[in-house]
Amino acid sequence: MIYNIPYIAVMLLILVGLYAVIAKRNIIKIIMGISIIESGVNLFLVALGYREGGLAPIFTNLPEKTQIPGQLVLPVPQALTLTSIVIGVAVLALMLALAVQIYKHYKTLDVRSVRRLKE
Amino acid sequence: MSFDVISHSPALLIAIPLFGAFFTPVISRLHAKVRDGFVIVVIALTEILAIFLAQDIYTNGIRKYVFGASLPSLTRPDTISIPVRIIFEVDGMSIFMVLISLTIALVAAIYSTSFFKKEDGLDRYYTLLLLLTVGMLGMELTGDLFNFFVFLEITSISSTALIAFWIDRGESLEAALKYIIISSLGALFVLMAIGFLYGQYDALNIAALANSIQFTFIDKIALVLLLAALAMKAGIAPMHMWLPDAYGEAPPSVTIAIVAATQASLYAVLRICFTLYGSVIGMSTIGWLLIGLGLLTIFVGVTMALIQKSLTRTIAYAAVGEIGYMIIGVGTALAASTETFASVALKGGIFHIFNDILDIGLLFLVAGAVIYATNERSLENLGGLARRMKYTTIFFLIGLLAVAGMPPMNGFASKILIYESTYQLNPIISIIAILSSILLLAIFVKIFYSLFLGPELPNLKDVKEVPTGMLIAMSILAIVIIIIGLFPGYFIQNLVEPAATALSNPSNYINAILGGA
Amino acid sequence: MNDTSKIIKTISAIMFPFVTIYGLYVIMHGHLTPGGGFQGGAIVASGCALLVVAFGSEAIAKKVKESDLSILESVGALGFISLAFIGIATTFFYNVLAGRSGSLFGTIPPFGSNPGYLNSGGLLPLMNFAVGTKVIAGLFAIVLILAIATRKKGGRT
Amino acid sequence: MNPFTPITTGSGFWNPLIWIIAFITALLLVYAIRLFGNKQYKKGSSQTKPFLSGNVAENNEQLHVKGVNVYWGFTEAFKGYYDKMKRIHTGDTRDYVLWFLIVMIGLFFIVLGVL
Repeated sequence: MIYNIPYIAVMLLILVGLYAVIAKRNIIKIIMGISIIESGVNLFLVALGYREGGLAPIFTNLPEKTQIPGQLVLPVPQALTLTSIVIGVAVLALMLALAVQIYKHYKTLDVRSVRRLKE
Repeated sequence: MSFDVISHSPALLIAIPLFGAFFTPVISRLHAKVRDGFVIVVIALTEILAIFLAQDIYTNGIRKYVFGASLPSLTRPDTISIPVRIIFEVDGMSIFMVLISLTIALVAAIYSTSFFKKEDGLDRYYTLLLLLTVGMLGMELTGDLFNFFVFLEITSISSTALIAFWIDRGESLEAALKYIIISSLGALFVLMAIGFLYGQYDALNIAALANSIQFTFIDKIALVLLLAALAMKAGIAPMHMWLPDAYGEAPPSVTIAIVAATQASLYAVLRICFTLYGSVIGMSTIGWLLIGLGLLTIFVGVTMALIQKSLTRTIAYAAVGEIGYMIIGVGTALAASTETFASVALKGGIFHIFNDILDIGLLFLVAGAVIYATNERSLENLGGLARRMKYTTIFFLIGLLAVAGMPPMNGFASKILIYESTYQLNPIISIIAILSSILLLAIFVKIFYSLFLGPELPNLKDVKEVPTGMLIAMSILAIVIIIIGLFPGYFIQNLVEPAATALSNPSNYINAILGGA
Repeated sequence: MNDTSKIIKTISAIMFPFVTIYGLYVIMHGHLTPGGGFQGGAIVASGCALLVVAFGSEAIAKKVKESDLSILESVGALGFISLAFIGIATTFFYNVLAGRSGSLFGTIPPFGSNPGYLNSGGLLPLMNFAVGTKVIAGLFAIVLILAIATRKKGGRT
Repeated sequence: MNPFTPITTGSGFWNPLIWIIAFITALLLVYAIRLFGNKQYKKGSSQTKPFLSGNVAENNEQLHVKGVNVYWGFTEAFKGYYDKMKRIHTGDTRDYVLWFLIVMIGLFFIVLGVL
């Protein structure tokens, strides 16, 4: 049961993020919602690779007599997470830059007012 | 040491545009003309490489490429049971999409050289255009799910920046923000699905996953996440709303590249339905689901196109409708997997991917020419342009006939395959498709009338024909449209048939990776 | 306009070299310990962000041109792709340096727990340098542009 | 290989060449019929002036029907449908996300329930 707690946290993070994206009006808060969802997905990936009592898969200064790879956690999900974090930084910077520019043009960050394009 | 270009070409297809993308800011210090020529040369070189690779694949079968291995085809070193490293796997369907994307990217680059004159920041524009090309090609070439996610994000980031290129227009920024929010959300769900699949089968390779997929409860969840997110990226109703915004507000030279990126998402839907979940039995339900969504897409897209006031938004809604045709073609193939008309429907759907991007792309380029010449995109203020812009009018007429599926243009050739095969599955599908096509014709006749016919308007007295670069780009698409329209059988046999065969035989795709080194 | 206090300016100026060195350490040891080009680059760029906050974006923008940063970014990316191209005779991204004893970064470390051999990894440390260059330039440019864009008339940063 | 291969669809075929021949024949036929036309028709007389329900147009621009008004009758007839569609297309980013989630939940119900 205790090993399910990360997955419950993943679920909660994604729901909180979705709530922020759907219910909040401020563009910055919507962007924060996207970021929270991304953290949830990243946590999900890391939790997938965990193994009970596992060590970090780094050979430098690993304790002696470690069973390799039996005692190490899976490195692949961690690599995936790192890649996804890097992508997340790029997306976040882009979204914030757009928010700044939108504020210049619309004089507001309220998403209900940022809808010249409709129908 | 002999250097075999063909065996390295899957990697070079990515590497050359990527190198070009980052070399563009450096080379643009010389002169703007040098930079434009450099970008065109880079894309043309990649296209030539893709054509050679296509010939090789049609004769020798699937080509795979393992990054960083001691042999390009070494998918499973030693005795490891699952493939390691990032693997590119190119079959008939992938190379079909690659050829489409590169043709469109080439046209977009040629068009851009004369479309932009006054704007600054063009170095970054070309960098992003090349990056967008890399993203599309990567999505189509890769045989690895996580790698697919990375290229998906590259595509959406670069297309967002390109949509917001006219930064002094508030509408462009708004469209870009909407696009990045919805597409990054979709991409996160794709990543989650990849996590589900990885947790189950310890593999990220599409072939390895397809080989061991059991269709458990978790696999179904992953299927739903992947389908919903990628269908949204492909612009299927009712998740199409970002698409008219993005297509309508981006510079038209970018729009056609983004249409190609949308097609790449559609390719991913096909790859997931046919290859990844290809061995699962109950896919006919998914087929009916796709047919339903496709009909909704056609109907919503075409009816909404009728009431638009902006030229680019009208074409964008028509593009939404056109996506529906591919989806019903593919859905029919899934729903009637054993019938003889399933392969006809699949061929029609795949063929329509190519035809749609040519037709819609030509219309967007014409819209760009109108914007360039008049600085106006509202249908309210346009009229009588045929007196000033002869060639543009002719190109619009060709695009109009093609997109509405009028014989003898290419749109008809693929639509007749879709009509006749869906009619055998259920006549109602076919009837709705034909009626929507007629409505599409009505819409574009309206645009043609209000844009090009009628008396000369006082605010458009000093309009001139657009420069040669734009005319060349438009004429490339127009010529291809007419050639495909006149010789559809030739193109179906040589391009579409291998793609359809590759999709309907997932075991070939799996065996190429798993069947020995 | 800039109204941060003298304490903030002085402490930031003292901290900046340490942050930079730590970032470079993370880049350097990317093939041995957690971290690498992106993480180390992000640390260095956060040091640059510290300067932007302390001294104001105007003062920094006078010293560092955004176009220079984008050129540096391109150079980093080009370096990465060129390193990948080195192995094209075998495969793209093939690690030609690894396993050649005597060459740069050529040592093969023993399997299992070890104290960490810096002179190993083949092309990977070089790729980390390239990525680090790109990330430093890219993130610094992002911070600088956002700081300039959000600057109000009369206010700071 | 013969580039003039027709497409076969299982229940029919499509060959553009036949269509072009038929089209040219039809054009010739139309031209022939046109030759039987009324000889009294003259250009430049009031026969060729546009008819605007008896109103007199002051200048050429007023004759132009704007693109948005061309299908006025059609949109008026389907007013109920179009009002609904306009209400759905709000242009609000959050609604885009909501539609995405609705479709995803719908797919969950169908795929997990039926398959």
